[in-house]
Order: sequence, then structure tokens, then C-alpha cells
Amino acid sequence: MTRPGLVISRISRVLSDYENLSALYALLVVGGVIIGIVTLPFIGYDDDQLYPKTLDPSSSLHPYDRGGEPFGTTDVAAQYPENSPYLGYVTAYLTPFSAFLADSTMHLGTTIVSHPGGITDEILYNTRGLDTVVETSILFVAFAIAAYLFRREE
Amino acid sequence: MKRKQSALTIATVSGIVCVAAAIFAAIGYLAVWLAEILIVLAFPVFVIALALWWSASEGVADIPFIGY
Amino acid sequence: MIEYLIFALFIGLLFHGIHRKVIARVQGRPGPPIWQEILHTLKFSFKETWIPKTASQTLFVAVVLVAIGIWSAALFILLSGGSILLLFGIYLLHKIVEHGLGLSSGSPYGKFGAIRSVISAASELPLFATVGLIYFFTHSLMLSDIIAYQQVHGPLLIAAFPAAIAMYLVILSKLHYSPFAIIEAKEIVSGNMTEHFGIWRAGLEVGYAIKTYVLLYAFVLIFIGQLPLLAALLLMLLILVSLSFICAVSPMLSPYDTVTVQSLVTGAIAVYIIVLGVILA
Amino acid sequence: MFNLPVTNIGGSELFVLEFGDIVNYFSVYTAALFAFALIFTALAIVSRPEKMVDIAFGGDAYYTKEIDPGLLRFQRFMAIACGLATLGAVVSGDVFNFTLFVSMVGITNIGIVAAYKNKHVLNAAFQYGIVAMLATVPLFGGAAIVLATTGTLSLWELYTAAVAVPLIAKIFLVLGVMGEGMAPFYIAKAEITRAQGAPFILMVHVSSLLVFLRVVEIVISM
Repeated sequence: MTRPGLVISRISRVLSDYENLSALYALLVVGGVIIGIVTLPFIGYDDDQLYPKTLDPSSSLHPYDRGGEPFGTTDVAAQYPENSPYLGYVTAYLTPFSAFLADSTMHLGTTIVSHPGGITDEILYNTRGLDTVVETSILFVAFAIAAYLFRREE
Repeated sequence: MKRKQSALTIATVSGIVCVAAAIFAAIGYLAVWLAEILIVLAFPVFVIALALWWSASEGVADIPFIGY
Repeated sequence: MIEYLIFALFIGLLFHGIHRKVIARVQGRPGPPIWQEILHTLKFSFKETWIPKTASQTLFVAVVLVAIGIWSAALFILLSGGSILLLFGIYLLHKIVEHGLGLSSGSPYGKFGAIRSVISAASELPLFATVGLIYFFTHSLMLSDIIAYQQVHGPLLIAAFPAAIAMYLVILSKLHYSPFAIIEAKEIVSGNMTEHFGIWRAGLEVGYAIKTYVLLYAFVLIFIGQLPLLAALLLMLLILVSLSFICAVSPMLSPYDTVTVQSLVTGAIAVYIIVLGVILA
Repeated sequence: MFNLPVTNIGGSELFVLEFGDIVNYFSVYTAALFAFALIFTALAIVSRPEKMVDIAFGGDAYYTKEIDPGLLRFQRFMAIACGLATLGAVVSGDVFNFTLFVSMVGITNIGIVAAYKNKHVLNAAFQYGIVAMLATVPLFGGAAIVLATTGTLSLWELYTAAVAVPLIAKIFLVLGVMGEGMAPFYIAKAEITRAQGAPFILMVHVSSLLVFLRVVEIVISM
């Protein structure tokens, strides 16, 4: 396989084969990881985490607790509490449209109907609404691709 | 003929937008960034519409001989 | 504002003409007159034009408009002392324009040009290195701050010499007839511009002329500083002539070799930045 | 209420869009990227694909390829999803949110070409898919390190001089975006481009370049 040529054209030959792509990428990541390992001792961790890390059975954020105070205020650490006026409620975050729905009718505007990520939102955390929308969108897109590929012969 | 007319209209309007934005910005009537955005939007349209106008034929087009 | 845009357009076209003339003289040919590209653009704009039946019509026209629009915007960024990161962004957008030009027509030659334009995306890497190194020195990417920095500390051309080389390489990559211009190589007719004839080509020439002006002017502003317009133009002309010499004497590289050369230069500058960071820190 | 701490990189702050803890911002830079993404998404919505011409070598014969309407619809859907993900990524004011959008860009890019029936294109897409999958590790790893070391994911906090982000987090973020969008090494992407459907294939390229531009801004500002 080794044809004669300058160093540059030899490198080019490796680069031009897309079979080598993942190896090339792996090489870059390994380089990054090595830098990471070298700098690891210098990294300090922040104790004041955004979300509580330990499970507190008395907290209503406790994922396995189905009792408790469902609509009570919970101690969620929010980056911008002023953006989430209902902090601690399941409807802590609403898109502007669903906030409008929630204000104008009694039947709409809970997290579940406000956006596809509603249920995940409720289970996960109360302050980061857009994340759950994107997470479920990713799942949705992946399902859409798989479904299309599976059914296109019909 | 109709297309020539509309190309001329578009070229004139976008040309006027460009010049007016520049003049208004120069005399402080319009924010500079707004004038810049207006020119960026209008200038490409002006170039293409102007060329469309003067390249549009006035008579009946003849069919080009392609060779096949 | 609009007058400056028109000025940049004609100077850019004139630069293209000078570029061709210098290449011709270096190669021992008489060459076209230097205003040839201006006539060229006018000629194209008078030609009868239509959109190929196989083309994706909206895209076919839209990329031409985008090409003119982004480089006009780039010129205004230079004039108002905006962020060079945004300039970098527009340069990358230009890549998408080249790409869209080739893909939209449906012509196999255009397609080859577009695929080569994707391959040659590595030509953006040196620009990234330039931005990184400049930020290292000035701690700001606003052009106005960079100019102010140079008034105090002298031209960045000396302090950040590798960055200047990288940007020089970037400008070289985008010139006609350059060793890196694989997307418009003659073995694929005119590459991605093959199907854009008549007024579409005239529109592209307008965009490209402003592009040449902007890139050269940005080089002068970033690495030498604010100069009177005539001095800046003279300097731009000198840079262009040096580029023309390179274009005249070097053959076109094979597509993947351009990627390798540009990546190696970027790698070298990245190492330079890290070493500099370690020494100064 | 919000003041962008760094204005000498992407220009001044124009507009803030709050989504609970995620505060998206439009500076001159991100607004420009947003506008670019919007233009090309609109193009993907309105334009029809080109009819690719193939030449039979050794003769004058040429023919155009058929367009499968079902495939066209699906590609357009994926291109629009890709555009929306790009729109989200370029204005996001939160590292984790940004990485989520970037990984969505990666998935939709695969979706755009996945249904194309050409062995060569699919092989390239497969290799690209592997890299995009691998890239989620450094991508989310980078965001995780940012959170662990600084205690916040908000770019508004991270841009302030008081918060120091470790080098490795920055390297991981860039590596992750490079893998998802394939920004510098385009070998697989160049082969993918041989597929038909210019406005949609173009979106693959637009999205990767724009998220790369965004991550450059984030990494330099942090």
C-alpha cells in the first residue's frame, strides 16, 4: 500500500479515506484526554452544586417519594429564581404560550400539556424547562428516522 | 416586456433604499446599524434586478441552438 | 456607506484584473488589461440568462444574493470596527455559498466543485488559529480594540507573525488561480460556478470582488493598523502582488494535499500558542 | 436585569430570551448566526431539490435522476429539524442546553442522508454516525466538568472573570462539537454531499459550521 510520495501526500492519503475517520477522531480525543489527565490534579471542584446531589427522603424532590406535599414549595436551587415565579411547583417553568394558556383557562397549562417534555420535566427538575424540550426532541427525531427507515418499503 | 418592467421597478426601489439609507445615516436621521442592515438586504437585490433589467430582451426570444 | 461599497466593488474588480496581469507577466504572457474583470462583469450582466431546468431554482438564485449580501455585511463590519469573530463567521458562510452554488445546479461538474468545497473546508482552520493568537495578545476581538492595541504596542505583524502567515494563507486559498483553488479547477470546467452564467455570474463577480477587498483590507487593519485610505490601498496592492507571484509559480495542489497543508499550518500555530502560553504564564 | 459580562468578543447584547434557568441571549454575533441559520432553514423549506444529472461516460448520453416524493418530504422534515436545532444552539445561554442542541444537530444530519439509497453515501454516513455517537462523550463530558468545577452551567456566570473554567472542559467541548458537526475533517461529509437534494444536504453543512462558530465564541469567552 505504501506508494512513494512526499510526506504531505502520504498524510493526505490517510486523511482521504473515510474508513480512517473514527480512528482519526479517537486520536484527537485521546490527545484531549491526556491533557485532561495531566491537568487533573489542578482542577478544584465546586461544592455548591446547582442541584442537590444527595437523596433527601424528606424532600419532595425525592424521586421515589410519591407522597409528600405535591404543590408545596421545595428547595430547588435555581440559577435565576426570578425567572421561575412558581419555583418548586410542577408548573415552575412554562413557555410563554403555555403560560398564556394556564392563565386563561382552568383546564390547560399544567406541565404535561404545556410541551412534550412535560412529564420528564416533572420527574427530573423544575427549573430547566428548555432542556427537557430538547431532550425529548432528540428522542423524537431518532424515532422518526428509525420509523421512516423501517417503513419506507411499504 | 412585463418582466423587464418589473425588474426595473425592483431595481429602482432597492436602489432608492440603498441611497436613502446611506444619506439618512450620514445626516444622523437613521441609526448606522439599521442603515447597514438595510443596505446589506437591498444591495444584492439591486445588483441582480439591475442586471435582469438591462439583459432582458425586448423582442421575442429565439430558441438557442444547443448542438444536440 | 453605499458609495464605499461601490468603491470597494470596483477596487476589488480592479485587483482581480491586476492579479491576472501579474500572473500573466510572471509567466511571460502579455495578459489582459487590468480593467478586464470590470468589463467581464459588465459583459456577463448584459448576457441573456435563464435558470437551468435541472436546478433547485430558489437555491440557485438565493446563493448569489447571499454571496453579495454577506460580503457587503463584512465590509460594514470592517468599517464599524466590529468583531473579527463575525468576520470569521462570514468567511465560513462563504464556504456554504460555494457549496450551494455547486449543489443547486444539478450539473455533475458543479457537484464535483461542491464536493471539493466541502473537502477544502480545512482552509478555515488557519483563520481560527489567527483569531486565537490575536485574542491571546489583545484580549479582545473587536476590530476597534485591535487597532487601538496596535497604536500602543506597534503592529501585530511583528508580535503575532505566525497569525499573519495563517491569514495570508487564508487569503491565498480564496484567490483565483491559487494552488488551493481546487473548487474552480479547470479539469472540472469551472467547478461550482459552471452553471452560474450570465447575470448570476455577474452577481457572483460582484460578491467576490467585495470579498477580495474585504480580506485584503482586513489583513491590513488587523496586522498593521489604521492607515490613510491611499496608504492602505497601496499596501493591499503590495500584498496582492505577492500573492499573485505565488499563484503564478505554483501548480494547483491535489484536493487532499490542500487539506493537509492547511491543517499542518494550523497545527503548527496551535503548538505556538500553547508554547507561548506556557512561557508567558 | 441581565448584563452580558463579555462584550469585546461577540459584540454588545441586544436581546434576552428567558426560559426559566436557561437565559438565551442575542449579542451581535449570536444574532448574526441566528439570522444565517434562519435564512438557510427558510431556503430548505421553500426550495425544491435539484434534478441531478448523470453523464454516461464515453458518449453524449445524460439523464436526470428521479426524485422520490416520500424521500423528499422526509429529507425536508429532517432539514427543518436540523435548522431548528441550529437556531437553538447558536443563541443558547447555557452549556448543557447548547450540548443538547448540538447532539440534536448530529442526529438530524444523519437523518437527512440516512434514507438515501446509495451504498457509497450510506457507508460515509455510517462512519459519520459512529463519530457523532462517539463525540457525545467529550461533548457532555465537557459540560459535566464545567458544572463540577464551577457549580453553574449558565454562560452568563461562566463569562465573568471570577469563574475559571478548566482547560480540559474547553478542549472536550470543542472536540465534541467537532465530532458532532465534523467541522474540520470533512472526508465523510464530502462523500455524503454526493447525495441528491441540494437545499437539505446544504443544511448539514450550515448547521455544522454554525455550531462550530458558536463553540469558538463560547470557548474564547469562558
